[in-house]
Amino acid sequence: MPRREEYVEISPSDFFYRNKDIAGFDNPVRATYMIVRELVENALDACDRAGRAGNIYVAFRGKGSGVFQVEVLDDGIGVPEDEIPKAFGKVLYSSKYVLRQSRGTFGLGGTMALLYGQITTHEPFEVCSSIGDGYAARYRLRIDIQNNKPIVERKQRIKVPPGATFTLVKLTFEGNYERAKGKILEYLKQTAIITPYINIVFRDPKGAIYVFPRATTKLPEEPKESKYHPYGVDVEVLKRLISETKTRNLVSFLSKSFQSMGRQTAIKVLKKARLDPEKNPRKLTDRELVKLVRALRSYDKFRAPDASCLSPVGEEALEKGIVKELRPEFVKVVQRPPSAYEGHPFIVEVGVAYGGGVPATGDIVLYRFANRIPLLYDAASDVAYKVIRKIDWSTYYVDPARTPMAVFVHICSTKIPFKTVGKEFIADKPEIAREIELGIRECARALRSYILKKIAKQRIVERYKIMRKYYEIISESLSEILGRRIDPTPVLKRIAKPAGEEVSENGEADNRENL
Amino acid sequence: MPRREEYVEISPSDFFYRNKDIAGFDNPVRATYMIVRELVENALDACDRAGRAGNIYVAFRGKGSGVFQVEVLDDGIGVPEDEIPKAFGKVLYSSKYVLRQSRGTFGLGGTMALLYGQITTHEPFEVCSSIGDGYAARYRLRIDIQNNKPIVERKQRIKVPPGATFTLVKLTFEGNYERAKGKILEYLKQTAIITPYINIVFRDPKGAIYVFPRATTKLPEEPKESKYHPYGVDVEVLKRLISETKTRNLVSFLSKSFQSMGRQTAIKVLKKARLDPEKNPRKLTDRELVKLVRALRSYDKFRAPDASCLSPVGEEALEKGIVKELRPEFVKVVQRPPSAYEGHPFIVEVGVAYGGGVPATGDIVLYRFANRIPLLYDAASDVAYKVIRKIDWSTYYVDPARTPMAVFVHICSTKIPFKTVGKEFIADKPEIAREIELGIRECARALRSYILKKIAKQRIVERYKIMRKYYEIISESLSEILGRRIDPTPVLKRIAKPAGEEVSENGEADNRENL
Amino acid sequence: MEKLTIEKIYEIAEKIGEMIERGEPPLLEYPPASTSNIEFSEHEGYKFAPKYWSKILGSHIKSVKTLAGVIFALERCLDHMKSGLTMTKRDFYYLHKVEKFKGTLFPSDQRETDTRIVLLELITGLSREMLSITSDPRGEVYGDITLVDKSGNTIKLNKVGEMGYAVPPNPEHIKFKEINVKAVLAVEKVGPAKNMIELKIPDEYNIAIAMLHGQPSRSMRRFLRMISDKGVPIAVLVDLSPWSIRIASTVIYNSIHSAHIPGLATPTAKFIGIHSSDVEEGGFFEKVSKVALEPLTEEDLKCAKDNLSIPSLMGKTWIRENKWFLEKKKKAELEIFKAMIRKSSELKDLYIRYLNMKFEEHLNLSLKE
Amino acid sequence: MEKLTIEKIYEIAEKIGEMIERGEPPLLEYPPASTSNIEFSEHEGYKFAPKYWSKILGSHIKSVKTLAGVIFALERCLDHMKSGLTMTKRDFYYLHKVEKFKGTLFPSDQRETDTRIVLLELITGLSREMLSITSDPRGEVYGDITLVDKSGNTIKLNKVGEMGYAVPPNPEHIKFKEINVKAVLAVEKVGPAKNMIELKIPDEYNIAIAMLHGQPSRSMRRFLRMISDKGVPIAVLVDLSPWSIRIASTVIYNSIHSAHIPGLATPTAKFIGIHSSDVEEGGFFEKVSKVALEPLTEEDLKCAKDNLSIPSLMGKTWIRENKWFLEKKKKAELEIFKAMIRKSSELKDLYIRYLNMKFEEHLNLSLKE
Repeated sequence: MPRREEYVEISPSDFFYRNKDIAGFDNPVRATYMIVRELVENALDACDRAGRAGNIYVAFRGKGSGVFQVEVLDDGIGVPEDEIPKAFGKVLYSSKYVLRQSRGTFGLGGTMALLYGQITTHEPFEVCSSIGDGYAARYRLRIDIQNNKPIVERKQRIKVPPGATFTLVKLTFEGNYERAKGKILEYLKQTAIITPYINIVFRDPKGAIYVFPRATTKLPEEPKESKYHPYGVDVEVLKRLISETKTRNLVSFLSKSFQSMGRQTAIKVLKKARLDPEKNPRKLTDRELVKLVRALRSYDKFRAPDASCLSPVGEEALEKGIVKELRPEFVKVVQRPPSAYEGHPFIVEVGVAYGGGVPATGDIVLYRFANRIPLLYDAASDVAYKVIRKIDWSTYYVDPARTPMAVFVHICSTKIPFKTVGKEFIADKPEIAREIELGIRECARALRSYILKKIAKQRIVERYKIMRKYYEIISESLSEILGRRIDPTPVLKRIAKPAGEEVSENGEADNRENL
Repeated sequence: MPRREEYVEISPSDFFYRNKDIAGFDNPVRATYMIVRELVENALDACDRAGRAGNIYVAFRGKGSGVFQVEVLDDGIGVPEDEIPKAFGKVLYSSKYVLRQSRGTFGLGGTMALLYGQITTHEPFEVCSSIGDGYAARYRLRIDIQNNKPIVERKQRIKVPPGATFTLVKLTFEGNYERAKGKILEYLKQTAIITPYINIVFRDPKGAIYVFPRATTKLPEEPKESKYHPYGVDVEVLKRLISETKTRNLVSFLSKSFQSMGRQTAIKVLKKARLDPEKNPRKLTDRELVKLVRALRSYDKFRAPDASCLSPVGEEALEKGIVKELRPEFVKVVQRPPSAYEGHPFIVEVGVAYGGGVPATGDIVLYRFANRIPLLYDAASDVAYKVIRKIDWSTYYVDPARTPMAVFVHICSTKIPFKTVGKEFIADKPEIAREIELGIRECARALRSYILKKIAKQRIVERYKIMRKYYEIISESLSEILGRRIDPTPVLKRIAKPAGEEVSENGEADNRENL
Repeated sequence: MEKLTIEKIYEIAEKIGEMIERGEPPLLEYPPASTSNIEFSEHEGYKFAPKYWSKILGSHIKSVKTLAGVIFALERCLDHMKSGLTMTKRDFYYLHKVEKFKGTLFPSDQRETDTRIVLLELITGLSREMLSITSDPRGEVYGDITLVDKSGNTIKLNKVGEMGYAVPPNPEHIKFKEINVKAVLAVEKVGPAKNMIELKIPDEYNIAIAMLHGQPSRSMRRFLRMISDKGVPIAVLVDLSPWSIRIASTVIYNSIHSAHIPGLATPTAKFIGIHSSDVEEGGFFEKVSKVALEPLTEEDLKCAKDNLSIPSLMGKTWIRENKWFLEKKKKAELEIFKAMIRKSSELKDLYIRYLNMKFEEHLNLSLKE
Repeated sequence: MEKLTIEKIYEIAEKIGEMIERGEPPLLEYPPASTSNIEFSEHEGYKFAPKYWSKILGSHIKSVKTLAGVIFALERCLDHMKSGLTMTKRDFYYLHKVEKFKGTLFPSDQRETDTRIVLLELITGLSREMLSITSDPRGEVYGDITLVDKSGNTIKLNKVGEMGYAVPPNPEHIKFKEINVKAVLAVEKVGPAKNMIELKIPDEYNIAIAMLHGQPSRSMRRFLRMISDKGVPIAVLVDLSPWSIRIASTVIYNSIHSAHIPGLATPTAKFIGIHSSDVEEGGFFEKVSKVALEPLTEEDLKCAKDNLSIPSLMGKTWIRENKWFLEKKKKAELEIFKAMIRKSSELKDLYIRYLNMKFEEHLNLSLKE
């Protein structure tokens, strides 16, 4: 008698609901921090997309017995009225599923925050947003978890000044602010470093206000949507591109659909794949698709992936961010040229700050950022940590155990190789490790010459003083032995200024550099 | 002029396709291992569900340039003909989304393996299965990733002997067997330890055959589907239970829907929540739902969760598994009583093996299992590793640096607290850590008394020989000093057999115990 | 002396031999060198006053090895004494490194036989030197003292070279013939002691100088006690450091470690310097003490802390000195005299002034008379 | 001797003084104690044969401290010599620990001034003892030798007590009056040496015994050389170990470390034992060597490996001995004589047999005559 198992389908929101721990919502403390982070990141993305130096306001209100209401307001691009329910109330629905750098790679963090609020308090959440057409749409929403669908409880329109764009999200959840507080403030501080053009105001449940003012109004260039690089392609991607193309033959298809692919290159690739350049891409057999993918991947003369879809912070802006939050004695920021791993373009920005207000912890303080998001957990598993440990810092005349020192590593990419859905640390890809190392070493070299100059200038001044002291001893002892006075003046005059060394008149060296 | 973002929905298979690395499919070596593991785990589950000591056959065939065909055949319960396409070709569709211990908690590993094969080779995969009704259904399938739907390319029925049940999965993928080989064999060896009632045969691409024969035909008890424990409930779960119940009032609802909840208890809980016991559960307001959840969670007199839904291996079987694969000098296995963390029941089984064929690595070899799956990666992050490190082994007369020793930790639970989707290590839950420690300490105590007995028996035999030697020296020296012979015989006779100690006739101690 | 030792050995051998012949498991009792068996008084220093006794029982597997070791050792000691020979601890160790002791008394290392030597002392109540086991001697004495030692020669300790008389490992045999010094100055370090001899201070001021070379050897301590027993005052001059107050107190009171050996303490000896008051304001070394003091090292500091629990350092003076180390975290060395002078011709006067001051204060004796 | 030293100091001071007065950065050249400046021959041992010279340049900020340190030290040495005083290395260190040297010559620790002492030796070509800087002396000599030392007394080395004459830090002042021994036996360890004296071997067989106490002090090495210069054969008896062949070779050839000091080697001295052949089959200690040998420790083995690159151990005998250590990984100690006997009355005969055999073989001299 055959037995039969029962088979069930579950919705994506149900899946993530059942496995909320893997997205970082595994306990009340962590969830409190994650909610702030996910909503602030969406707000930052909205500001970036609006193309202006935006403002973000985050406010907590305690409702008793561990329940909090959190409100996040930004003056970013806004969400269209008709997209609001799905954008916030449906998992795997987002504006982020394009080949362009954005903060939430998985596109589900914001909805997870709302879902967490709902399952802990059963309260609906509110979204109010305007895209600048003179009114704002205000929704009260819930998520139908089993069906991954938003439920609109109430909706209204509010008049706002034309051109005003904003988004306000308000949700209630059960959490633990007291124990999450440290991480939240550290997150906001580091966010202020990496997005120095955004003004952030934070109000905690006790009414204390923390302001992270902007240090510049200049925005980084907005990332562009980009075509695929041939190395990043598999059969599935190729099929999707073919289904979307309007071209009629393989040469045009390849040169239109891919980066760094002229007609000449396309012909070479097709020759490699033994495919007719005139063939209609839609007519490729399964076997031919595979051959084409292999040819695209093994052709070794493509330029590196186009990085115009990436949006690094920029050396000047990052330096401003660091100076404003840490006030170091010395700082150097380097932006590495674009590179790629596994077909994904990336840019590494590295900074080194030294002395002054850098926190003295007895070790290098590592600030990690990915697509302008600070990474706060699991630093020791991160590729940047491993790179720093590898470097012999004594080469650069610094002793991290004694001198306060901070290293900043920002990676931007269309695809950050996170190791977990929690997005906390970056995998050890050799290409990325290499760029981080080169960047750090360039900063460290600048730091070394700063330190060496500082030391050299101090030295010349000291030299004469020391010489004089020793010749006094020599003179005294010689006089004692020989029984007549030996005057050291003649020799002192001679050796006070050796060739190639100069003493400045007042003997003061100028230690301020790079600031 | 308002700007408008473009919003897109993606399917669950598309989501996991884009983020395949988080499920462990991040490079060809790891993917090769993961494919074997996911398919073997599905096969093991199928055998368990069939309730017999099953057989699993895994075969690799090299197809050139890194392409492999892998076939996994089991004589388990089989998949019903009509469920085959979705069960294998649709993400988030599975027979595992119930409250019962099973190997693939996320229910998506098998489909991920097939998806990986498809995107690397664009080949369809084959499934052939029978549930014992005299014929097998044979499918050739692909996955429509964008829509998360199976595409049936071919289907046929084949006659098979009635009662014969089996599943055969055959897929083609691009991978790296050579470098994955070590992990795969280790995985199969450990699987043979934890499922000693299954016969596993593995054929590698070069035709070499590895056999892991069964050591017992006795199966562990099959896990049962269980009701929710009140501690494991949130608003979402409560709503689902209410929508499914046939009861008409809260008392009946609670006592029928939850474990360890009699009418008396239900009334107490409702009193705590200030709810009318006679109220129809479907009529609860949102606010009342929240109150009920809080009451359920804060009531502190429930019994621990019911563990009948769990299926530990059993002390005898696990011992057989260990003995057959390692041949140690001593082994002790302990099954801890059921316990629970955060409302999820779990059982810990612990084994300690000593000497004999245990690999000598200079440190304790830790074998970790979760729901009868071996865990091979990231041992150092696992809770069991931390427990072992905490223990002062010298208390138990063992020095892990000198004596080959292995520790086995098996956790079964309806919800294993993995830290990553890769399912490689278990989070540091205090309840679990405690059970592991108690288990290990019980085994270690048994090991200690084994070692002590062994030592004691050897000692008695040696004693007399030693005494005699020393009295010869004493006699000789005394004779020298006193100038007359002092004969030691009288005293030797007296002290040869002290009270309470006995010498066995042949002087041999029996060192074999527990084996 | 020797006769007593030989009798003791016979007595033990007889007792054990008889028990064995009676078929009775032999038993040796001895007072262990535990703190409860040691008394301390300012007047006598450390003294062994057994209250508790341990047993070596021939029926216990662990004790029988000890018993055999003790009996064997007694036999060898007796043999050496009869030949007029000494042995070192290493020699004693080698006596056990013979073929027939494989698996029994063959020692794993010298610590094993060294421990046995202490046990022999406890069982017999005699020092190991009396049992003919000596260690490397250390220390010389210079001054107008005449004695006869084991060599049989009559020796004048200011006529045996610029280093003076090397004290032998076992001074028990020494007989004093003539003592023409008014005091013995025991100096921790050779450098300053040598300088005093070079400056003819012992000759001109009629004192003897003993060079301790750091922590004094048992033979030097015994020698000082023997000369003190002749009525000669003893003065102890050491560094100002946590280790050096231990050195001074060992000369005066003996040590816990060898508390069970009689005759090693010289309770009438006086600790004359360097005291903390010498380097403090108004002290003898005041003018250089700001720079010439050395900071205490980690080990020095640990030593000072450990000193707090040493019975012989519970007296007022010792506590005051030790407290100073813990507070100031500084030390001074005898070389500080060199930091006081610009010309070496000033050194003699400096020593004389210091010693005279200290002798008057502590020995009630004028150096210059 | 002293006159030469004083002249050397004046010469250096004059030269530096003149350069300073001329306004010329002063310059001191000296041969560094690098291996290229050291020669080795079996006939003379280590010899300082400068080929390369280093400079201390008064115009370099790093050199000027060294220059000042050297000139100051020369002045202090001169002063001590004039007062007939010696100083220890620690004294020398303390001379720098004065207020006015803060920030200049004030030493961070004694290593700094110790290094300066070696530099002084290299610059002046004299030993530090000649410059009045001595270290703790170590070693005694017993036997029928009569000498006068710095104390001015006439001393007979077998009439100064059972330990013999303590060799002073600077034996330069010693004058030999009468030497009535046919050889000097230098023994590494005190234990066996003391036993030989106790057994009256030096008295009855007319030899002197020098106790080295391990690696011999410079003063002992100088003393042995001085007595060798009087025509007395020297025999060296040490453990059979990687360290002990270093001890023997240091007596005979001096060491690289003090190669720049003349008069420390005694190339006519003979290494008479213990040799590996003594413990091998047919050797003197054959019957006990299976059990009485000790295994080499890690450090011993490292020492044997390091011996391979020591120039003075390149001779046939040394290579043979060292190879034995590396192959057998064993050592034997002088205490092995004790493992050879059952009764201590056998010891004297054993020593005599061994020494006679060795003296005949290596010194061409019969002990018994």
